Amino acid sequence: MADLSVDLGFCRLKNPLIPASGTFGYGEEFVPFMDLDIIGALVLKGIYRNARPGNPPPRLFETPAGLLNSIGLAGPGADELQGVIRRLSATTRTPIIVNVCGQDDAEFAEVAGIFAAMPEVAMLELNISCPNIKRGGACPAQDEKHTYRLVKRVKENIAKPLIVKLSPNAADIVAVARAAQEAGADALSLVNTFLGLAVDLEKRRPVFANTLAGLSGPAIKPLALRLVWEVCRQVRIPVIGMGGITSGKDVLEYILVGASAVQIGTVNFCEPAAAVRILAELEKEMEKLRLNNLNEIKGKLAV
Amino acid sequence: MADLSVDLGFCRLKNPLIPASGTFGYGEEFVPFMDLDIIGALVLKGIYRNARPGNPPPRLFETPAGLLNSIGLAGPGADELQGVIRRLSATTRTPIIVNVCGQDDAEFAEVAGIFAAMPEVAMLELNISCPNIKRGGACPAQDEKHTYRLVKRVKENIAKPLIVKLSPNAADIVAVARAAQEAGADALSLVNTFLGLAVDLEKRRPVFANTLAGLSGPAIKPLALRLVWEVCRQVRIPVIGMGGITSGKDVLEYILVGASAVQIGTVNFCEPAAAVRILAELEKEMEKLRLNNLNEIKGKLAV
Amino acid sequence: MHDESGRIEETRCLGENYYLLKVFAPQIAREAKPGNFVMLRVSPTWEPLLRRPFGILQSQPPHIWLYFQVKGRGTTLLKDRQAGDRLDILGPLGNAFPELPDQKILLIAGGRGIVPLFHYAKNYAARQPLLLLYGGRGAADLKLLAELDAMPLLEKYIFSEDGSCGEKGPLTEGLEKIVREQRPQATMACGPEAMLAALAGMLRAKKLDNYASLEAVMGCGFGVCHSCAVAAADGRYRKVCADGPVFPLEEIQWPI
Amino acid sequence: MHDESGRIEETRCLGENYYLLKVFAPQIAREAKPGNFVMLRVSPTWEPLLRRPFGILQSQPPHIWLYFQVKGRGTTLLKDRQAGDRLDILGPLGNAFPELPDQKILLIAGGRGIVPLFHYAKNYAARQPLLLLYGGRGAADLKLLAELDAMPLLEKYIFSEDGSCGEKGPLTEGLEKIVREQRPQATMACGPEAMLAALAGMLRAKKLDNYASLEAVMGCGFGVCHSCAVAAADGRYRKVCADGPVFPLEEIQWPI
Ligand SMILES: Cc1cc2nc3c(=O)[nH]c(=O)nc-3n(C[C@H](O)[C@H](O)[C@H](O)COP(=O)(O)OP(=O)(O)OC[C@H]3O[C@@H](n4cnc5c(N)ncnc54)[C@H](O)[C@@H]3O)c2cc1C
Ligand SMILES: Cc1cc2nc3c(=O)[nH]c(=O)nc-3n(C[C@H](O)[C@H](O)[C@H](O)COP(=O)(O)OP(=O)(O)OC[C@H]3O[C@@H](n4cnc5c(N)ncnc54)[C@H](O)[C@@H]3O)c2cc1C
Ligand SMILES: Cc1cc2nc3c(=O)[nH]c(=O)nc-3n(C[C@H](O)[C@H](O)[C@H](O)COP(=O)(O)O)c2cc1C
Ligand SMILES: Cc1cc2nc3c(=O)[nH]c(=O)nc-3n(C[C@H](O)[C@H](O)[C@H](O)COP(=O)(O)O)c2cc1C
Ligand code: FES
Ligand code: FES
Repeated sequence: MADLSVDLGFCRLKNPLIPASGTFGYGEEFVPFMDLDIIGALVLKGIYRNARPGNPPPRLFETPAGLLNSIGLAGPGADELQGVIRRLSATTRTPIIVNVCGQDDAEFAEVAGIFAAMPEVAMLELNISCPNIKRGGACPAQDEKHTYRLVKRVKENIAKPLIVKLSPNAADIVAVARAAQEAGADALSLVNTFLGLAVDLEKRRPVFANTLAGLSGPAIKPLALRLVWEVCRQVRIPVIGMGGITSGKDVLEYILVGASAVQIGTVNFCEPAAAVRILAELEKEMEKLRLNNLNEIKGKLAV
Repeated sequence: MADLSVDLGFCRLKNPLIPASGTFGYGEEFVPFMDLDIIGALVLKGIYRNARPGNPPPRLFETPAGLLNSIGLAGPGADELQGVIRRLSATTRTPIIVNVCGQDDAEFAEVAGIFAAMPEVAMLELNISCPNIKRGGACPAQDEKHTYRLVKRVKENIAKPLIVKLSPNAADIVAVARAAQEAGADALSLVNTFLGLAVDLEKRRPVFANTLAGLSGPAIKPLALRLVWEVCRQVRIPVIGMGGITSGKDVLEYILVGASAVQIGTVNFCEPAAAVRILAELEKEMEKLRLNNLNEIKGKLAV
Repeated sequence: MHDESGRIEETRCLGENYYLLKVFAPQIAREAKPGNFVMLRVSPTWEPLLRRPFGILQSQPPHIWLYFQVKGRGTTLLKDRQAGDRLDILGPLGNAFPELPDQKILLIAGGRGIVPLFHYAKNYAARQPLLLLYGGRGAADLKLLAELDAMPLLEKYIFSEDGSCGEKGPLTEGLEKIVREQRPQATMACGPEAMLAALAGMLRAKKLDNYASLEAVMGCGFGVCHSCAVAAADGRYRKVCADGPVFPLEEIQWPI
Repeated sequence: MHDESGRIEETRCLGENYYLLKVFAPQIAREAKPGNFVMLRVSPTWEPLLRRPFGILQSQPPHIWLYFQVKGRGTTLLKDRQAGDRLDILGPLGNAFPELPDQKILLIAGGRGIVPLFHYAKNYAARQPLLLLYGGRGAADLKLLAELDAMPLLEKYIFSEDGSCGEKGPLTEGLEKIVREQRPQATMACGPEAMLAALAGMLRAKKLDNYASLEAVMGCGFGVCHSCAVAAADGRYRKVCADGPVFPLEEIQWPI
């Protein structure tokens, strides 16, 4: 059997498959469908300092092979999440990644500090790329200067490995990636959702109160794969690729363009045991391609 | 029956439905499937001064609800196309739009001049947004200064109405739209295809010789609709919207966000009589919404 | 909760836009309770992407029955599927209507809202007094009457807005009188939002236990996507899929 | 050329990955010629987006028969469709193998490449001398032998790479001898690229009329998308869908 483990530099994962933030709840919801120990790591739903109600419904809109969401990071606050994490870490040895959010730089730093201090948390993912908070979809990851400043501030405050999650809606995602790297990010993850619009013909209004929403799912895969490839070529730190992954082949494609690991998002809604199927497919596909380990293909795209 | 006609300022079309460049051949191919007189106008496949072989195959790759293409504008040169246009204009009264291409500004201007001189041609569409010519997908529409210079030069040379076709791959599409408007464009059309990547796991190479390719089809609709909305809010000239349209409802959505007319692309491959079905759906949908004409809804999105 | 690979055994059109589906799904059938729902993958392709939620009309292991109205893309694809087709089906999901074995209960169903109440009646009509108030726009919305006739319901009150079946008018017109004359101890309702909101208003003053099964846009059906939020009377959101779909009528902020 | 709303009348698995489909499509059936193909919409959804090209195995108006091998996503969906399902089908498309009524012709089929040649044999075997050279990896690739036995073919030569059926080896091993002994005036071939390229090499020196039916990635099937380009010997591209799929063997730049 092939060796599925991957190296993120600061830690090794038993395999590259990581359920993405906001699509895997707090892990516990998936216990009826899988053994949480089988996945490489898992990212919890994004967390702010305080509980948030989220955006008014509707919050989801289906598009062809895609999904627009404007959840607005509904959920409990950091205090409550700590309890959830302790419970979760008692049920699985899979590394837990906390997706850190903030309405301003200070909140990002504070929330990061809280979870960096928890021994149950393996690493943090800094969500500077959520399009559903500010009107017009603005987020720190659209601006390389803001990204640099924010990542530096957060990083100075913590000892835990920090993944910085990038937005596909930046004018120049490579510049933002470099800024995060220079500021001390240990790894990058991309992409968050693409800004899209859905309208209601009868009401003559946007479907979402926030007007724009974030597109995810199979529809975005060719776009996300391109962005991951471009970033991988330009940075030295590990990259976690995502966007529309639904199969073992998709996982290998992201690794071929240079990703060290991947996240799976929307597919978890369609198929709660998606991770189990995708892992099995990944093994079969590696066998077909006669790969003994993922390093043999990582970043080997010949252009 | 509702009035489907639309006003582009410089001319009126009997309805807003226009098959998009590169997806409708030279019109004649669709005669077995429909009466060409029913559509509002039609755009011919992009044309250079001289015949081009196009990119080496494969040239198409299917993605979830989308299509990556790297055709590379295969086709005859401007001389041969003139004959085709004369034949076509003898068989239909539908306005003919020529999609003008060029490898440099001079070629754009020369080709525009040739077709502006033809009485059979109603207007020109300046294709400054094809991602399949230069490596990396670069095109004039990624840069507002280049767009301004090029549009001005072309426009100075011709008397025909000029539509400028924009790229979704620009860092700031609104800035490019404004540049085209300032340079004298009579209308804008958007979007051309989104840059995407497909890879071949066995060969460990990109699927396409040109590495990147252009994504079109239903998958891109929410992204394209957003860009059309943003541009419509910031320009005074008419906008022709496109990207993933497959239904009469889709047409109305583009008009609701501000488009004066629309183009349908990829759907013509899947369903050669798509235009007939979409027009029928458009009428039915207008009836359902009690619209007497399209002006009643054009640009009426309340945000 | 199972993600079961079921099989369509029978699909029957009950006139106009209503369809009945008999599905082989032994694990789900065994556990399904009245009020639970399932999420179906209407097509084996990635478009449409999301599963669609449907109530369970009845369950006789190894089968469950679904009853649905064609609304849009997903239900159109579903109606065209044939006996023998595989059907991915996730369930049973959500909570159930409470079992109140000793009480006299009024079931209130608007149109396809009959689904979970049919299930309730099927399971409990033999053991306790159940009344049914069932309304729709016309006879086409009230297709399950024959099957309901076969159940030992204490009483049935039928309303249709066009008068084509039962009394003419919205079912809310019958409510006051039924409650006054029959003195049920609880009501259980499912139907359009407007109907539920009206019920909430009318039942507020009465001393009854009232429950309603809600609908919402659902991305996952098992509590992770936060798309099915409904505003509760306490000003906070509930998840229809995980906290519901059945709620005490008073818990919800009406009109939603 | 019609975009016909056809109907699947029968679907039959011929072992392993091969399927036979009988489709009601009267307009296309009436016009179909050996060599023509159709483009099928394998699912009523937008994913998969593109139609898939398939040859026509035989045509008996109002029906056509298709014969396909499961390769990927589209053919997997197609094999699961059932009798009674609607099937959008565009055709007949492309050119046909030439009719050469007075000639002795050698048909050369590799695996599923049998499809257009089966059609040719079915239509013309009764009126002129036809030879068939048919090869595959094993018996599983040569499923139509029984049906071919029923045709008045002058001679059949069967090869399989694993020796499970007919002679062991690639069909190209039989070519020299057949041509020498039978002296056909023309050959018509369909099969994998490598096989066609090998044939082109072997037949170059012989004074025969050689034709081959090609495959290519097809976006539209009727000449508008330019995706099906194949390099010709003159250094220019041809469209397989509109200029072909049948080409004089010498017109193509081998190996493609
Ligand atoms: C818990 C629950 C149980 C349900 N049980 C049944 C049932 O037993 N029988 C039945 O016929 N229907 C039931 N529904 C409604 C059913 O899920 C929707 O009609 C169906 O999802 C529509 O899918 P579509 O693709 O055909 O429509 P779409 O094309 O997605 O939409 C068509 C229209 O329906 C609306 N719509 C879409 N999804 C929903 C939804 N989840 N709730 C309300 N409106 C929606 C859309 O806004 C749109 O106006 C239930 C819904 C929920 C949440
Ligand atoms: C004119 C023509 C006639 C054909 N006739 C038949 C026939 O009668 N019976 C039959 O079984 N097949 C036939 N084919 C091939 C058939 O179209 C493909 O096998 C089918 O489209 C694969 O679809 P898929 O979605 O299952 O595979 P995909 O998932 O799309 O791809 C699976 C694999 O098949 C390859 N592939 C995809 N499309 C083609 C293609 N058009 N040509 C060659 N390889 C392809 C892909 O590169 C990939 O490796 C014909 C092809 C053409 C062009
Ligand atoms: C409903 C929903 C909620 C999400 N919430 C978060 C979040 O809290 N934090 C975050 O960083 N990303 C969030 N995302 C983005 C995903 O983690 C992921 O980046 C994106 O969906 C692309 O991957 P996919 O195409 O596999 O879904 C969310 C996505 C969806 C669909
Ligand atoms: C195969 C193909 C060829 C195209 N060729 C051209 C072209 O020659 N000129 C051009 O301006 N746009 C070209 N386009 C872009 C389309 O005109 C259109 O902008 C794009 O496909 C988005 O619309 P759609 O999603 O409806 O397809 C082409 C698109 C495709 C798929
Ligand atoms: S439907 Fe996903 S949380 Fe309720
Ligand atoms: S398949 Fe489109 S041109 Fe041949």
